[in-house]
Parts: sequence; C-alpha cells; structure tokens
Amino acid sequence: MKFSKLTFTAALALALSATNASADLKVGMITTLSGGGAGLGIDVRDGFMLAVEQSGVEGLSVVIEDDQRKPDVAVQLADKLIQSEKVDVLTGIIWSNLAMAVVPSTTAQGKFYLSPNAGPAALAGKGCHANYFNVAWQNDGLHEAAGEYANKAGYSNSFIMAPNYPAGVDALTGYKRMFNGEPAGELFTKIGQNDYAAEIAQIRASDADSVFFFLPGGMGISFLKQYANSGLDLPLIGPAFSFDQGILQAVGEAAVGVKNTSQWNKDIENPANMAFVKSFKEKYDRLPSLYASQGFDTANLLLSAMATADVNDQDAFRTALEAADFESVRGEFAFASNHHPIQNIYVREVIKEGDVFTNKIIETALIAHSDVYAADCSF
Amino acid sequence: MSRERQINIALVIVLLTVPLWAWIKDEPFTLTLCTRMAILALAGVGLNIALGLGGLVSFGHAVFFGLGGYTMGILASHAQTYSPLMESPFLIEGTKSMPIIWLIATAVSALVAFLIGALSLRTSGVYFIMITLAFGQMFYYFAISWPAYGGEDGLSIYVRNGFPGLNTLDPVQYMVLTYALLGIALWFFSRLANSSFGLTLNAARQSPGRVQAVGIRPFKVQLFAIVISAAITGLAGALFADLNRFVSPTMFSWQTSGEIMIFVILGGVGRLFGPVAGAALFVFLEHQLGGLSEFWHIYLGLILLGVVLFARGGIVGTLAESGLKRG
Amino acid sequence: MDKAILQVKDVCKSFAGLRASYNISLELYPGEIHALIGPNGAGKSTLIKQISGELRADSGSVYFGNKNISGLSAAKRAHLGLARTFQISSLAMEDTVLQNVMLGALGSRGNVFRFFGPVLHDKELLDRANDALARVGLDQQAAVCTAELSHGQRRQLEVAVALTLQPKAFVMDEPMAGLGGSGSRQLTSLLDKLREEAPILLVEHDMDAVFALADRISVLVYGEVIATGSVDEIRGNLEVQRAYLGEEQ
Amino acid sequence: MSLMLVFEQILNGIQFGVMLFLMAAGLTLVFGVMGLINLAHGSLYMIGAFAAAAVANATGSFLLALAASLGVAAAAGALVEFLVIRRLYNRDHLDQVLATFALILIFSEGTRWLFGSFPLYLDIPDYLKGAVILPGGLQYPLYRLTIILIGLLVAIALYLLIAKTKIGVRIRAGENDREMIAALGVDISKLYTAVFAIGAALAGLAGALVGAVQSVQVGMGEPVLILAFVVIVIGGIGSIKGAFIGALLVGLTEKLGSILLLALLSSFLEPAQAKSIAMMFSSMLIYILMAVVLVVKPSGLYGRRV
Repeated sequence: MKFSKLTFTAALALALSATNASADLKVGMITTLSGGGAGLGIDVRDGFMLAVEQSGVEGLSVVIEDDQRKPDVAVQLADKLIQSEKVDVLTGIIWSNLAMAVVPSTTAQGKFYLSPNAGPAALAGKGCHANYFNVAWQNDGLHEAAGEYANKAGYSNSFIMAPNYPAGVDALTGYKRMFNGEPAGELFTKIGQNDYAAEIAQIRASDADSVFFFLPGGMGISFLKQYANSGLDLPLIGPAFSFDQGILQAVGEAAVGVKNTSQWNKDIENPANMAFVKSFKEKYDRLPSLYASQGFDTANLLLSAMATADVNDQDAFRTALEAADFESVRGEFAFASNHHPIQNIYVREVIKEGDVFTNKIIETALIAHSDVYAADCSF
Repeated sequence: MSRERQINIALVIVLLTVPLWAWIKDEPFTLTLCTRMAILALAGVGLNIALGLGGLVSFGHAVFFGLGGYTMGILASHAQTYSPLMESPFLIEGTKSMPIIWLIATAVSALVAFLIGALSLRTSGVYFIMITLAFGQMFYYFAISWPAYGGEDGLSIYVRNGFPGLNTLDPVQYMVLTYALLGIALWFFSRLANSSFGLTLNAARQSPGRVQAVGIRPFKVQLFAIVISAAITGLAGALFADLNRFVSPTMFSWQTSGEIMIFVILGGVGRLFGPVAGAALFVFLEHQLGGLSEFWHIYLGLILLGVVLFARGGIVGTLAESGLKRG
Repeated sequence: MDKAILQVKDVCKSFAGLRASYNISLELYPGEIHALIGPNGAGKSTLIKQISGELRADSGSVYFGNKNISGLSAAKRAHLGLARTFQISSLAMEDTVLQNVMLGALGSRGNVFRFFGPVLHDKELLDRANDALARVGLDQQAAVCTAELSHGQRRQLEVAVALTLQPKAFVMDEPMAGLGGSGSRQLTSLLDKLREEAPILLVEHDMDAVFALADRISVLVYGEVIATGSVDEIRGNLEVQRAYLGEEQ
Repeated sequence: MSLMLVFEQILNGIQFGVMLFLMAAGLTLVFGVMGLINLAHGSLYMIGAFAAAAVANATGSFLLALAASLGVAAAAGALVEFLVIRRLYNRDHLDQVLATFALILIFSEGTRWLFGSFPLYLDIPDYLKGAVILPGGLQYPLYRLTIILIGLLVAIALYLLIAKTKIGVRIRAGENDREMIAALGVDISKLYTAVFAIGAALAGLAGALVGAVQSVQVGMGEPVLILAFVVIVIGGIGSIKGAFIGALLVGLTEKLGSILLLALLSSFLEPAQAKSIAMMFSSMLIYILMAVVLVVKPSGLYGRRV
C-alpha cells in the first residue's frame, strides 16, 4: 500500500540536492481546498505560492494538503507532514478551531507554525509558544478597530452580533473593549445561519444607532442582502471578513458604502503591495483578497528568515523570524512579544469600480496596534 | 472453511502486514493511518451491533462517538490544569489515565444510549432513523453552544493520555493498543452474534411479532443492543480523541453519524469484518484520492455509488456471496 | 367437563366506530380443538390478536388458567403458555430452521441476556428444539435456511416453534392457509395428535380440516358469535348456513 | 419584548416555514410514493440556486432565473432518477442513504468544479426590493411577503394536483399500493420520474427564492435538508398536509422559540443567566420539538401507523 503525496513542489526544489543542504527548508501547508470554505484556502495558497515563485529561492519545497475544514483531518495531516514528510515549518490553516487543534501539538513537537489567518486568543496569551508566529492578526484586532471607528463616527449605542462560537465571542469582546458607548443589544447567532429575519426584527425593535456584526463568509452575504431589504437604514460596521474580494461580488449593491476594518487593502500605497496586486492579477486573473495578501506576507516572512538563518538552528531561525525583515504588503509590520503583529488597522468603504465591487481605505482606525494578550504570554 | 472466513483472514493479514512494513521502513504516518482505521472500524463494530444484528438504523451514533471524545477531553483538560471537575457534593478530579477514561467513556455512552434508546424505540423504520438524527443534532448544537469546553473550537490536549506500561506517544505502541481493542471488540461481536442474545436480536430484526409470540419483549432486547453498541462506539470516540489529542463538536455532527454508517454499509452490514473492511477502504480512499485532484470528493462519491449499485451486501458480502455462487 | 383453560368473556373492540368484536364469549377446554370459523372480515384475526395480546380489548376480559390476562403484554401471555401461530408466516427467514425453533425454546426458558455462550451449543435448548422438529417431521431440515423451505414446511415450522413453548394452549391463525391437499392432510394429522398435549383454538377456512378436527365450532359473523356447538349442531344450524355456509356453496 | 416584535417574528416564522414546505413537499412525496429516502434533495436546492444565479447574471431577469431554477432542477432530478435513483426503490433504507450521500458528494464538488469556490451573486429584482408598511405600522420586506405568497400558492397547487388531477389519483394510488397501480396499467417508471422531477423542481425553486436573499454557495443545501427531514417527520412521512403543518411548526419554533424561551427564563432567572441558558438551548429547540412529537406520536402528526 502506498500513500500518495499531494505535492506541489516549488519548481526549484527539484534542484534541491545540488544546492547548499544547510539552507534547505520544507514547508507543510494545511489549508481548506475543498468544500464550502475552499475560497479562503485557495487564496492563501495562491498568495503564498506567488511569493515563493517570485523569490526564485533554491532549497524551499512546499507540500500542500487539503484539510476539508475538518479539525480531525487537519490534525492527521499535521501528523503526516511532521512524521512522514519531515517538514520544518507548518502553515496555512484558515479557521480558529482547526488552528487550536493543530498548533499546540505542532509546536510541542518542535516545529515552527506561521499562521496566515487564524489568531485565537488562547494562542496569543497563556497558550502562546515561541515557535508560533501569527502573520495575520490576533482575532480581536479588526473588531477593536471597528469599536474605535464607531467612537469616531459618534455612535453611542450599537447593536452587536456574532455567531455563537469562540471567535464570535472574541469579536464582541474586541468591539466592546474599544467602544465607549453602550451596546443597544447583543446577539449570538447560530453557526452557519443563513436567515437573519429574526435578528433584523430585534434590531428594529431596539433603539440602536448603528449595527456591528461579525459574520464571516456566507453568513455575512446573507445578512447584508437581507438587511438591505429590511427597510432599516442604520449604519453598518464590520470586520473585513464579510467584505472580502472573494465574496463582495456575491453581496453586490447591498454592501456599497458599508464601512469595514482591515489591516490590508489593495490600494495601500507601497511598492510591495502595488507589485503584489499587479502580479497576482496577472497570474490568477482575479483581484487578490485579504487572505491572498496574508498568504503572500507569510511566505515572504519565511523567505526572509531563511535568507539569514538555517532552520535547523532553531534559536537563530526564531530570531530571524522575530526580526520580520521583509517588505509587508500592508506597510509597517513588526512582531509583539507574543509573536503577533503590531500593525495599522484601516477603515475601508465598499465601492463599485466599474463592474467590480471592491474596497477603498478611508481612514486609519488604529496605529501600530497590538493585542492585549501579550501580557499573559511568556515563553 | 467458509468463504467469508477466508476473506476475514486475508483482511487480517493485510491489516497486520501494512503496519509491520511501515514500522520496519520507519513510516510513522502509515502507522497513524492504521490507528485511525482501527479506531473508525471499532466505532463501526459498535454500530454494527445495533444496525447489522438488530436492524436498528441509528443515524445518531455520532452522539456516542462524541461523548467518548468529550469524556476524554474534559477529564484530560482538568487533569492538565489540575482543576477538579466538581468539588461538591463530592470531589471529581480529571485524569490522564486511558483505562479510567475508557471506563467512564463507555459508561457515559451506555447511560445516554439507554435514555435515547428508550425514547427512540417507540418509533420504527424511517422515524427511528430520524429521531436518532434529532438526538444527534441536539448534542451537536449543545456542544457548539456550551462555552465551558471550547464550544465550536473544541478542546486540545497537549500530550496523549497514558496507559500503564506503554509510551502512547509512540505511534507503534498506540497503534498496537487500538488494534488490541479492535480485536477484543471483534471477538466480542462474534460471540454475541452466536449467543442467546444475538439469536434473539437477529430474530427481532426479521420478525418482532415472532419474538413477542415466544414470550420475549423485543423492546428490551433492542434497547440492550443499542446500549452495548453505544458503549463500543463511545470507546472508539475516546480513542479517536486521543489519537488527535483534540475533540470538537464535529464529532457529534450528522456527517460523523453518516460516516460511521458508511463504514458498516461499505464493508457489509451485519458481517463480522464488515466495518473493518469499510473503514480500511474509506481511509485508503481518503488518502489515495486526496492526491489525485482538488475535486476528489467526486471520485469518492462515484466509488461509493458503485459499491451500492453493483456490490450489494458491501465488500465482504459481495466477495462471500460470489464465492457461494461459484460453489 | 373440566374447567376451561382459556376463557374469553364479553370482549368488545371497535376501530374508528367500526365494530370488530361485539360481546364475544368463548371457552377452550382441555383436550379439545375448538374451531372458530366465519366469513372474511368477520373479525377472527382481531379476536385472535386480543387473545394473544397484540391488541387490547375495549371491554371484556380474557382468562387463562384462572388468571385474568387482559392487561398482560403478548410476551407475558406467551410466557404463561399461550402459544400462537401466525396466518402469514412470521419466521426469521434468514435464519436456519433450527435457529427458529431455538428461539422458541429460548423464549420459554427465559433469560435471553446471555452474551457469550454460543446458543447452538446449549444442550438443554437443543434437545427441546430437536424434539419439536422431530414431532413435526422437520428434523432432516434443521440446518436449512428457512427461506428455502416450502410453504407447507414453513407451516410445520410455525407449529414446531409453538411446541417449544411447552404451551398450555394453542391459538392457531389459519395454519392450513395456502396448503395443498397433501400438505393439509399432513398438518391435520399433526394437529389431531396435539390436542392431547394442549387444546387448540383453531381459526381456519379449510372446512374439511375443520370438520375433521374440531370438537366444537364457534361461528363468528360481523364480530358476533352467532352459534357455538358440535360439528353436527353447526352443520344443522340454519342461521349459520344462511349467514356463512350458504354463501360458500 | 414588544408585541410588534412578536408579530414580525410570526411573519418571519411563516415565511421560513413556507420555504421549508417547498423543500419538504418533494421529499415527502418521493418518500410516500416511492419509499425512498433522498439525502440528495438538498443538492437539488443548491442546483436551483446556482441555475438561477447563472441565468440572472446572464440575462438580468429574475423571472427567467426562477424559471431556470425550476427547469434545471427538474431536469437534474429526472436525470438522476433515471440514472441512479430508480435502481434504489427496491433497496432498503441503508442502501438509499449511502447512495444519495454519494450523490451529495458528486453534486457538491461538481458544482464547485463548474462555478468555482466563491459564492455567486443573485439579488432580488428592483420591483421586489424594500419594505412595505403593514397594518399596525410594521415595516416588512416586500420580498419576504412575496415568498409567503408563492409558498401558499404552491401549497394550493399541490393540493389541487393531488386531489383533483389524474396524476394525483395515481400518486395517491401509488402511496397506498405499488402493485395495484402497476396493475392499473400506469407506466409506473414514468410516474416515478415525474414525481421525482416535481419534487426536484420545488426544491430548485426554493433554492432560487432563498438564494436571492442568502448566499449562493456550495453546501447551502445540507442544513436545509436536515430541517426538511425534521419537517416531514413531524408531519408524518408521505403526507403533504403534514409537511405543511410541520413546516409552519418548525418555522415558528425557529423564529419565535428563542425569544419566547428567553422571556420564559427571564421570569425566574437573572437576566444574564437566562440569556446564556436561552442561547444554549435555542438551537436545540427544533430537534427537541421533533423528538417530543415522535415520542408522543411515533408516526408523526399525520402519518399512517407503520
């Protein structure tokens, strides 16, 4: 019996034996490539591989696996990549619950993990680990920015809602941490819920002056479409997850004008970003998403560390990662003491460019922001 | 020797040779896959008692798989943080010992199965399928909404639980442990199928009125079958959680119930080695096809469809029957 | 005459206003075969079900021995020694003939909750099962799968299963149904010998068998017993001829 | 909790229930007539939504999109009936479950292969946008009212189809006795294909109607499928009337249950505690309802005794 390996090997990895062996590095990417959430995983993968390709570096090979968004599959793949493929670094996971399943045992086995998307509070505070680096955001970050923006916009009683799961609880906690007003109502919805008639009725019955919602993926699409037809016209604020390039086209007009918070947008003006947006469009024939930008940054962080340290010297490699000496597409980027980002978080507005719905940055909500959990973290 | 027995022996040889080869070649991941197969097969052996012998189509066996998993998760997480589960009226502490976890997992599953079974057996046929599904969904949503043990995120355990005298973190040793438990379960199943109880359960499936007419209440027999069945599936759940060092509400989902059912149907309903053959094929396909294409679910679907349409009685059933026809 | 073993007293049952049993009373005495006849839809099967416990009567009672069993489940009644056979064979078709009789033996002994010992090695049960098979003449077929039996053999097997219960009374629902002449004759002679062991309440359409076997006959029409008596009395009863026999001729 | 909120939630419950009825009607017909458990019914819902989105994006017409959802789902239903389903009628429920589970895998990944991994755009037409003021001053989305109307029309049409037409007579005959209908000389395989296609078309229509206010994405069918099963089981399998009552019950439970539960708990618990308990149980309510119905009436509300 032979178990095949789904191996997308970077072109130059074939020349592996010819190059300086000490610089070789093998990355395992576990991400969601099939089923409902595949769009996000595909973006992370494409962003990551674009950076790998552009670097032209020798000795880097990438093994990509599909977790089907199932935690037990993800764990099993992590075992496979570590035990069989003998990878040095793992990355790729989209969802918090999958990250919670994989990350602790990965770092416990002495491997590095670079998170291109999920940032659960548990891994930023007490459960942090020296070998775990988050290149995206701590879960609370975008919600905190939304709370800060609500203050600036003069809202004093937002109706706030999120799905009833840990990331949803984090979202509301994050918003309230920054928000100076008093929530007019607080709701937890069902995971995967697609009909928000009941929630809209409760918003209508409240005396809110604004609505903050965290409903990633399809849930957000459904909510926005239904909200637009409800006759309600309270301003909406949310994190970027419901307004990303991949799903914005499915929301359509209903999203136009909505403010959302993000650490990245395609119009951030720096050379790295402009080059990234251009080359991504050329290669994949679509606009890059937030997730693609995170995948791209993750690969570049890894490449920067690889250039200065050998992964077999863990301490040196960790120091190289901590330096974050790469051109992030989001501009300024550094790691806080818990290996989570210190970065700006912007407010974007959904606009229509020709036929395409997209975002533009309208202001900066938080400057050089880092999360509150760092204090609980000691390696 | 019957044809089915020959198939079973062949299957045992293959399933022992693969890990042996992997162990010699130092392929720890193949061992992990074998462990996974053995645990899923164990869950299937449990379901096969209710489904195969008793004809009770439970679409809610994920409840017991999940309960086993959460028993492990909850006990181990409390042991990990040295915080007792309960202090009054009496002290209950967490544990990292597999035998204790297994005992509690089977007991909890059996108890819940008793309650669910007693209510569900009021119905029959499709209604039975659906009421068991309803109970599954209740547990699923409860697990998601209950914040104490991680909700949707689930619970991680950093180190696998211990078994006296073994290093369970070593893939080979944990695999041997699961193989041993699967072996015991298969032995138990074969004894059960030929026992007084098995005979009665089998008859209750085919003709409940007959069982009643000879003075036995089918309800009692079927309820007991569900309880035993759940206990074994619960044990498998605890092992599965320990394999992944992780539990999540996914273990309670209807897809999990469906998958356990698929192992049994794929392999052969009511056949001793049905769930083993089914789980082995499923794990094998998952890994073979996953490498072929991003859209490998299509192939999986086509293969499953092929088995239903053209290999009635599952793998073991079809092979055994074709042997009969050839004489 | 001795005291009745089985006594049905004023039993009534209706379904959604439709009267299926109306004030039915009848007795089964030791050593007799009591036939219950009547046209289709007369309520014979409904009555049998009320006696065996699959249905509960709306009013009235059923006594077995001296005990009022009206409130007992079918399983309990079987356990007391009331053995019934089914009109439509309800054997475990995938099982062997032996397994089917073993089930009966097991039921009568009680204690099915044994999970380890192979049931087919249980000497006590095996003896009882083989004995029953021998008596109905199926001992050669013990290892055959029930689905492969002929219709007549399945009827014999039904009786064999009932025999393993060591019954105090039989309730048989059309055992001759679908049997040809020779099969019917064979079963008739089997039942003839059985009455010594336990009396039989026999629901039957086959009039030759009824007249050959019955000690007494009750006639059921539209849920009511219109006559009870010896074979000759029933043959001579004008009401019966009009209501029932007449329409058959 | 204001009266207005309750009123709005009742409307929401009816709208959700009517939607579930469209799904459940086909499922219960297929079960009643052919004795088939069809897990792939949710895939037909998804196919309807994708067909509608594709046509709406190409033509800009919502009505054409709805027509496409009916047509494509019916065609897909007929095709799958012809290729696979008809081989399953004489099988036991287990084989049906496994085979239709396999069909879900094929349909879902096939759709993703055709349309990609991102949700599709489908919006309601301008003339159905916005809210209307109902008597009492309640603002309610016009589109949701339209859905209620369409659902009720379909329910009436189904009733007429089954009670008054020739095909209805055959369907009823088929429910009671499969051999009898074959003996009547009706081409039973054509009847089955027709029934399956009607069920598929209704599911497709539901998918398109819902897709316009929700997300059109792969996997959208499964949650609805489970709810539709809950509906037909509560109503009694095979009964259209049961499916209708069951759908409304489930719809109202879903929309009203959590606020009523919260109000109930708040009457004797502290607000924070009441809220957290209500939250934990609100998603279980439907399944509790179903279990209770089955324990009390083991064949559903209008099911025949099995």
